[in-house]
Amino acid sequence: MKTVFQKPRSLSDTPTHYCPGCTHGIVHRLVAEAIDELGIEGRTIGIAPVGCSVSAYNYFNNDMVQAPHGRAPAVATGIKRSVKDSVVFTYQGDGDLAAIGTAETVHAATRGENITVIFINNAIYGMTGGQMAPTTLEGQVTQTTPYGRDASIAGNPIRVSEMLATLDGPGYIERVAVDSPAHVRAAKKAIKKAFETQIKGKGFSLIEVISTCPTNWGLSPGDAMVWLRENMIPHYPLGVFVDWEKEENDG
Amino acid sequence: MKTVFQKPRSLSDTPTHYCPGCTHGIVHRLVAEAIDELGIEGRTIGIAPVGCSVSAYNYFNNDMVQAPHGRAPAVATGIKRSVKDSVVFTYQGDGDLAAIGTAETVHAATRGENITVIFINNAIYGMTGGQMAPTTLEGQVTQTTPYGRDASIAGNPIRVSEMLATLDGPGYIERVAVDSPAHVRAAKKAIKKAFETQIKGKGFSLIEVISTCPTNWGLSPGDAMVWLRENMIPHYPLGVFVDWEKEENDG
Amino acid sequence: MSEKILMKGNEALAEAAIRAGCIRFFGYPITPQTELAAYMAKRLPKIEGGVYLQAESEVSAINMVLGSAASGARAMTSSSSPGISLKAEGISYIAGSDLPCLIVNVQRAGPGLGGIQPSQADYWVSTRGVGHGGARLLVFAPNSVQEVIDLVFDAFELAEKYRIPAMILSDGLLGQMMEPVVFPDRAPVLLEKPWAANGHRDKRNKNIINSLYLQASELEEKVRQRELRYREIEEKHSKASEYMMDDAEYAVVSYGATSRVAGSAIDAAREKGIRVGLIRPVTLWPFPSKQIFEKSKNLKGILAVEMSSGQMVDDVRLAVNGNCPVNFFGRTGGIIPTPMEILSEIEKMSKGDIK
Amino acid sequence: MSEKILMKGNEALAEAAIRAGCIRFFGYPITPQTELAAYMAKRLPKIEGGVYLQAESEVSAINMVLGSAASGARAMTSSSSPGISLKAEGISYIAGSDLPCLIVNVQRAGPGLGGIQPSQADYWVSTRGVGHGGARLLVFAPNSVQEVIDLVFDAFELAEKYRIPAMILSDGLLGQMMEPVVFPDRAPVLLEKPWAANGHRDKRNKNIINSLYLQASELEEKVRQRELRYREIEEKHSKASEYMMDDAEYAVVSYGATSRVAGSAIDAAREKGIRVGLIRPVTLWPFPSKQIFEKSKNLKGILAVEMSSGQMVDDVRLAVNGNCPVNFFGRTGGIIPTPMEILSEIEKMSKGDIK
Amino acid sequence: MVKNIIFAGFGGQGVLFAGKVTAYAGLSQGYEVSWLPSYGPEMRGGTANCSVVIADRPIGSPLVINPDVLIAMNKPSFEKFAPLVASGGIIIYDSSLIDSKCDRDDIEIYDINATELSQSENLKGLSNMILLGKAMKVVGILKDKSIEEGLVKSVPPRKSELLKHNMRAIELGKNN
Amino acid sequence: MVKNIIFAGFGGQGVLFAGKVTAYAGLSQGYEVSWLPSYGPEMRGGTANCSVVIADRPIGSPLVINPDVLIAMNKPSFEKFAPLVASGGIIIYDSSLIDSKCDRDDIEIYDINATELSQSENLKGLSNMILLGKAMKVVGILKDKSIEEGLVKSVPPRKSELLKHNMRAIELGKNN
Amino acid sequence: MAKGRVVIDERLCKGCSLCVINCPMGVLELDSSKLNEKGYNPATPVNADKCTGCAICALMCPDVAITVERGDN
Amino acid sequence: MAKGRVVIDERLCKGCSLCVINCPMGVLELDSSKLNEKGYNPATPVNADKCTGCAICALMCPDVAITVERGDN
Ligand SMILES: Cc1ncc(C[n+]2csc(CCOP(=O)(O)OP(=O)(O)O)c2C)c(N)n1
Ligand SMILES: Cc1ncc(C[n+]2csc(CCOP(=O)(O)OP(=O)(O)O)c2C)c(N)n1
Ligand code: SF4
Ligand code: SF4
Ligand code: SF4
Ligand code: SF4
Ligand code: SF4
Ligand code: SF4
Ligand SMILES: [Mg+2]
Ligand SMILES: [Mg+2]
Repeated sequence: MKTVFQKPRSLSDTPTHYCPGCTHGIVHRLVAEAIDELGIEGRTIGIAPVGCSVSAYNYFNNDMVQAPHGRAPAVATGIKRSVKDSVVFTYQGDGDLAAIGTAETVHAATRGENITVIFINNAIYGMTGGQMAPTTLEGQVTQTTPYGRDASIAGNPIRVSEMLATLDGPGYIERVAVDSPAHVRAAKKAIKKAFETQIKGKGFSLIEVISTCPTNWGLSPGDAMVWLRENMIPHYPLGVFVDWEKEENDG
Repeated sequence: MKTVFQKPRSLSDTPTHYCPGCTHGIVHRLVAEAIDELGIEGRTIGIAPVGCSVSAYNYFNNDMVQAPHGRAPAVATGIKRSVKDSVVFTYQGDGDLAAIGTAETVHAATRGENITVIFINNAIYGMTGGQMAPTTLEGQVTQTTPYGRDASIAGNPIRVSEMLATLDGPGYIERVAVDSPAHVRAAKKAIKKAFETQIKGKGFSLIEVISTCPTNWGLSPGDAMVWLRENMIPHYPLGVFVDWEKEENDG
Repeated sequence: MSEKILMKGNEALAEAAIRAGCIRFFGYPITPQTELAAYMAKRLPKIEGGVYLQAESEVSAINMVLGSAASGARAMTSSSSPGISLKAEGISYIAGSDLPCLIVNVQRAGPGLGGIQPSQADYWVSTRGVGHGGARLLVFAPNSVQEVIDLVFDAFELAEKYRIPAMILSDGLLGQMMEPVVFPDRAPVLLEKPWAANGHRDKRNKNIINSLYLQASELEEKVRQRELRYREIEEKHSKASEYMMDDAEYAVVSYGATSRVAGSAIDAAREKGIRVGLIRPVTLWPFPSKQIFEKSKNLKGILAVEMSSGQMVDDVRLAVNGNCPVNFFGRTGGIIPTPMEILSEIEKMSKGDIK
Repeated sequence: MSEKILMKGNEALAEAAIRAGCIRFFGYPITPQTELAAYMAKRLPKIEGGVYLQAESEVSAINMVLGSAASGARAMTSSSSPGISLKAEGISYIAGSDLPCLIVNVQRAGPGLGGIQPSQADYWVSTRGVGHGGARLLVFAPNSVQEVIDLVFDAFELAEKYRIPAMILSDGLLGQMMEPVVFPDRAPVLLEKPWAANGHRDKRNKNIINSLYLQASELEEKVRQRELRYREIEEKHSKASEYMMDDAEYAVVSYGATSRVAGSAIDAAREKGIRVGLIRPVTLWPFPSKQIFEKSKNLKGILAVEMSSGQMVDDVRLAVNGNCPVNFFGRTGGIIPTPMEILSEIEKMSKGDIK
Repeated sequence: MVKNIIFAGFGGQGVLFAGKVTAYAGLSQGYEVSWLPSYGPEMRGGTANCSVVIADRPIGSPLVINPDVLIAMNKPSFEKFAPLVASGGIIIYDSSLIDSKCDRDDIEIYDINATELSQSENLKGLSNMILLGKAMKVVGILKDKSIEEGLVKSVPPRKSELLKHNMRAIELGKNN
Repeated sequence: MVKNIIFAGFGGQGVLFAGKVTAYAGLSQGYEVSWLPSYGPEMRGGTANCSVVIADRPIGSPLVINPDVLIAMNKPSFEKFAPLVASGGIIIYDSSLIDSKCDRDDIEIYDINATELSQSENLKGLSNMILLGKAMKVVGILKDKSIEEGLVKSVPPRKSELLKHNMRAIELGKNN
Repeated sequence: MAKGRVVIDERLCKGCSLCVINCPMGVLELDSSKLNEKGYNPATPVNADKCTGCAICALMCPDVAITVERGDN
Repeated sequence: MAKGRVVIDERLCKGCSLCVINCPMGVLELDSSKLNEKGYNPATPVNADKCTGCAICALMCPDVAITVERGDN
């Protein structure tokens, strides 16, 4: 028998603190696999956000920096500009990236900052116990939209990938999901491509991963996957929004 | 003889502190004309930004609030939500709105906050003496891009109207210019329509006004108008990006 | 409601604010204040004119408060330490624009992301003016859930009377704990606000809310006027409670949650025959300096106890001005001192082991 | 370059930083510090590895500094009062992550938008830890363009030695004025930074830069370690200069730009036969408390002079601890005190008109 | 009288709720009470505990460090808190989940197979109430009526149909 | 010796530059010098001024409030600063633009039609240097050579062709 | 007689020339012989008789210095 | 003999069932008779012989609790 699946090398042995069935774990593994396959662990620096993945610095084997809430792209910029051959990624939730960190996200993108952003869109503030996120769907009940999100009061959910795709700086933007084996495989490919975009110096790359938060959605991990599929993907269609390769071929 | 043109009523008698030929003055007047024509001065509250128009509170006759740099949309939100029948507008420069205020702008827009934003895009930080703005063009020399803006270092200029048009909250977004009589007339119409959008409760409205900063561009007011036409409009095409009326008719 | 009910500090604060007439809340989630916002999110949509808005950030939230307050509304926000740092600029603007409002800081341990357990390490930023330019906040430090309620009313009323922002300086312990409370039959005092920017309605001259004064002399005059109000506030509104101070030779000075533990320590010390009492500042700014100064004349020593590396102790020393030795004991990182630890410090002090 | 050249304080600071080995600058424009950034924007693109980046905001700029410092680079940012408020959270994170860096505050008058004229009203936020959690910055207060240069070197070196952020507390006057300067032949001391997160290159274990410690006991231990370093810094690195203090009966305590004016006032007072001298804190944290305490034993009175409503005077009083009366004179709003005003206060003090 | 109590177990076992019922019961008997949860990132499977103080005078620290009464619902909690119980104190633990020993002889230790009981008695998820019942009997401060009142206050009105199951679980605890 | 000098006029008239030349001239004679501009939002048409101090001992305040020497290039500046000139001080003003009177008899007042001269002598924009020349003659501290050195230091190398025009303007001021 | 008439408030004028540049009839010039209080050469009608009262000058004036009258007589 | 083999690290398993749900062969179940240190019922192969070694379970496991082997023999 040959081992066909095991823990990637760049993932540490520390068990994660994530809730059972939380997809943060899946995405961590995908990032680690991409780092392994590209052989870049030694020059990779990751930025942990504030959010459930705040302790991501414990889970990756590359150097890690923990950023203030929403500021991961700015922290990443400081590192990337100071260590020229580094590979720098941020790992951020929807509150972190699309609420408090909106300016940092938009400007890292428009600068074409040569970093990779892994964006976990789970439509909720997981860590703080389930408040509305900028990506919370209309009607979705959260701790701070107890009667369901009413867009006329609480605003409309943001489609981050579409918004950033209007800018000139991004080299690669794709939205993926992790609700099924096929989607997880596609997510892996996208994440790897994002890192390659950076390594080739093609500018800002971002992978939006439609994810679950079983705990704060109040669903079992399995049901959360179904909810994701039926509710989130229709509002957040999967696909590639910017692709430097395609542009180079087309142009 | 009949007076066919005079100072609008909602503009105060205080002479402005703007430099000779600065288009801030033109846009102030257009806003005041719209307020006059709609008869809303008594219930209008304006928000002055930080930027050359910081003292706008001296120039309008309606109630005014001076906001911290970039936060005018948040201040406007606080007012609009507290005084239900008010008409609230912000008047912001490109640094204010599209750099430090990016998050406030994007989120007021996505919330569909029922306010009107007058956005003066002059491709520079006027007040602080001519530093790069988020809308500074590639190659443009400023105090902080002394060798011309190099997008690969200083980032690409942002097209704000296009970016915000991807969101669900805006009711009206148009980009206009004030370099010629025809454009000024169109700008006036757009500004009025933005206020009407608010009055009718159709959501967030924003008019991006392509403007000049003769002082920091180092050009005479007349030459600045030509530079605007030849350099800015090609990068920032004029037009309507969101129109609730059209959507209602189409839908 | 005169029946006692159990309520969390965070929730009681929210309910008290609503009863004090504050129905405009702008916030951003952060532990350990989340229950406060959640409570508001439930209650305010059901109240006519009620505004609950989750902003995109603390920076935005405080500026929404600025706008709401500028329009004459009673407005508030709540957060915890890192979030308060982000509000610093906005708070300085609110102070510089002479606007009243309420800011709640349910402190957690820092610096940086720190931890989420209780702390009192934001004393300096709260009392020395959070943000630039040296403006002041009224700072209230309740030590029980019941007192939270009472001080919320005071906070709004003094804030509006003097047109300055007020802060309730709570902490994770006080915010998370439940205690029995009774809501007082207290009708909020609402002043006219002829200065508010809410639309002149063609009935008055325009109002301007502003903190910019490019002429230094004008700005200095503004600052001077404000300082005069500060002096009046210091004169009239500092507050401290005392426990066992009548015959005390030693005093513990401690505020907020920590003062409760200190109270237990004092009971234990008294049992051992040590004549020690407690002075508990209820307002941190204005600090009850006079009261402490007067008491210090007859004391052999003071022990300041905080959940920090020593911040309020500065104000104690300033108040005491050399009258007697001032010692310090603190725990940090989210650790709540125990009565035994404090007792042991009191014993050391009474034995002269610490000066 | 040993010839004296005229340079603005802001530009001299920038040049000094570059010579001190800091070629990573992240900023956001604000008056009256703009020349500093403009200078960097001109020079850094011409230097190998040099990074000049105008961030989208002060919040972003300080976090870029955090990243750059985390990667082991010498990094800096500069701003003025409102911008510093916005950096508060980031600075607290930098302190909590034990990272060295340089933050320049070219103070202007506040609170709020305030004005753009010189001020010293950010003393509190600078010395009491800008931001939550009670962390400290090394705070240097030069009073001449030449001293700006010298202190920039010190700032970087001490910051890196103790892994804490440093601040140069300048003001509009010092930033905008030109004076003759000579750049010293001083090679920057560069320490190894084995803790830096710059990629482990398969040669060492991973490095983590972090300020989160969910276990209160762990966080307390972190805080305790940091406080030990603080004590060492207080012991070794406080600095004040004295002028005419040998036979002084009275002292003026004043720092930065204001201390120059105070110097003129002292000359004038000496001409009138008043035995007054100047103690000028060069480091504001650590504050030269011991030096002032010792001096105060033989003084009849102290006059603290600031461009604020009175902030440093707290530290003077804490240092003096009742040894002699401490008076205060300040101007605000951007107004620079005149020698005559200060002289008149000195005279009042020497006549006993103020205590 | 001051009783310092700690309820401890896995998140989701209802330790906070049991504490609240106890605090309300104390309140209805006219005592001073306080309730303080451990708090933090809400993640399933973590441990949770709460401090409850019942006293006849103002309560100092609401945080209990050395409990007079420990109600332990899982092994890690038992191991963490048993050594901290005040001399003369009491431990009540769920023997279905905890097999640890505690060889202190200065305290009283009671056990009850609460989880098993709850399953066999069709009271799933109410092992907390079973333990509470046992504890209240052993400690003997709170009256039956107070506990019932505490329950009424703690169960949201829309879930009042759960009251009787809770009461039954408490009874069960008292009698086992 | 301490000389407190104010140069004042409209923005764009070169008052800051004139001050810088003066400061450098002082420096080249070995004096302590300082130069401080009024600053603010850079807008054309505002007034601008700068303080220059030249002294043989360390300079206290670089901000001049009561100048020993005032060089006034427009009417608002003249009106603002003339009353502040120290007793025994000197005013030099541009009589092409300023018609105000100042009836103080404790100071010396000189005028020169600098703007007219600059236009007639084909030295447009150099009325500042003409006034400076006049002032230096009247005040008599700085040597010709120092002023020239001051100019060399103040004019950026890429504009060095302007040096001779500046020198001519200064000469003109000295001789009128 | 001209169809239109422009009145320029010299106090407000900053001499920016935008009216001059945009007037289709060449009515306006800056008056280099005058300097207003702020130090600017104000605009002034030099070909007043050609004025059509189209108000384009006023439309482009950033300082609301121009009032325009039109004769329907 | 089964083509594949899964090894589940019970220490890491959080009993989320994602592997159970996604295994195309119905190989896995949670073991309700066991409680690991963290209080979860760990997953365990109940139809080990059906395992194809497709690694889908591991792909979906958020906790990297599963190692998969495949026999090419
Ligand atoms: C300045 C600041 N504001 C707020 C918080 C509190 N906080 C921690 S995590 C978080 C949101 C996390 O949500 P998200 O980014 O979506 O990540 P998730 O937990 O869902 O993965 C918030 C608001 C904080 N730590 N700092
Ligand atoms: C927090 C803060 N940061 C920076 C500044 C300094 N500042 C004043 S105006 C301005 C930019 C103005 O540019 P823009 O918004 O484009 O307006 P304009 O002057 O061009 O009309 C800046 C950075 C400030 N006052 N406050
Ligand atoms: S709270 Fe939600 S996002 Fe956070 S670890 Fe749990 S399931 Fe995942
Ligand atoms: S600096 Fe530019 S934007 Fe500001 S007033 Fe002058 S011309 Fe207008
Ligand atoms: S109204 Fe028309 S024609 Fe008359 S001056 Fe103005 S622009 Fe010229
Ligand atoms: S456009 Fe207005 S300000 Fe400009 S020159 Fe004409 S009248 Fe004067
Ligand atoms: S490897 Fe495939 S068949 Fe085997 S247990 Fe996993 S998912 Fe099922
Ligand atoms: S997916 Fe992983 S954690 Fe979940 S039950 Fe299966 S083995 Fe356990
Ligand atoms: Mg999330
Ligand atoms: Mg601009």
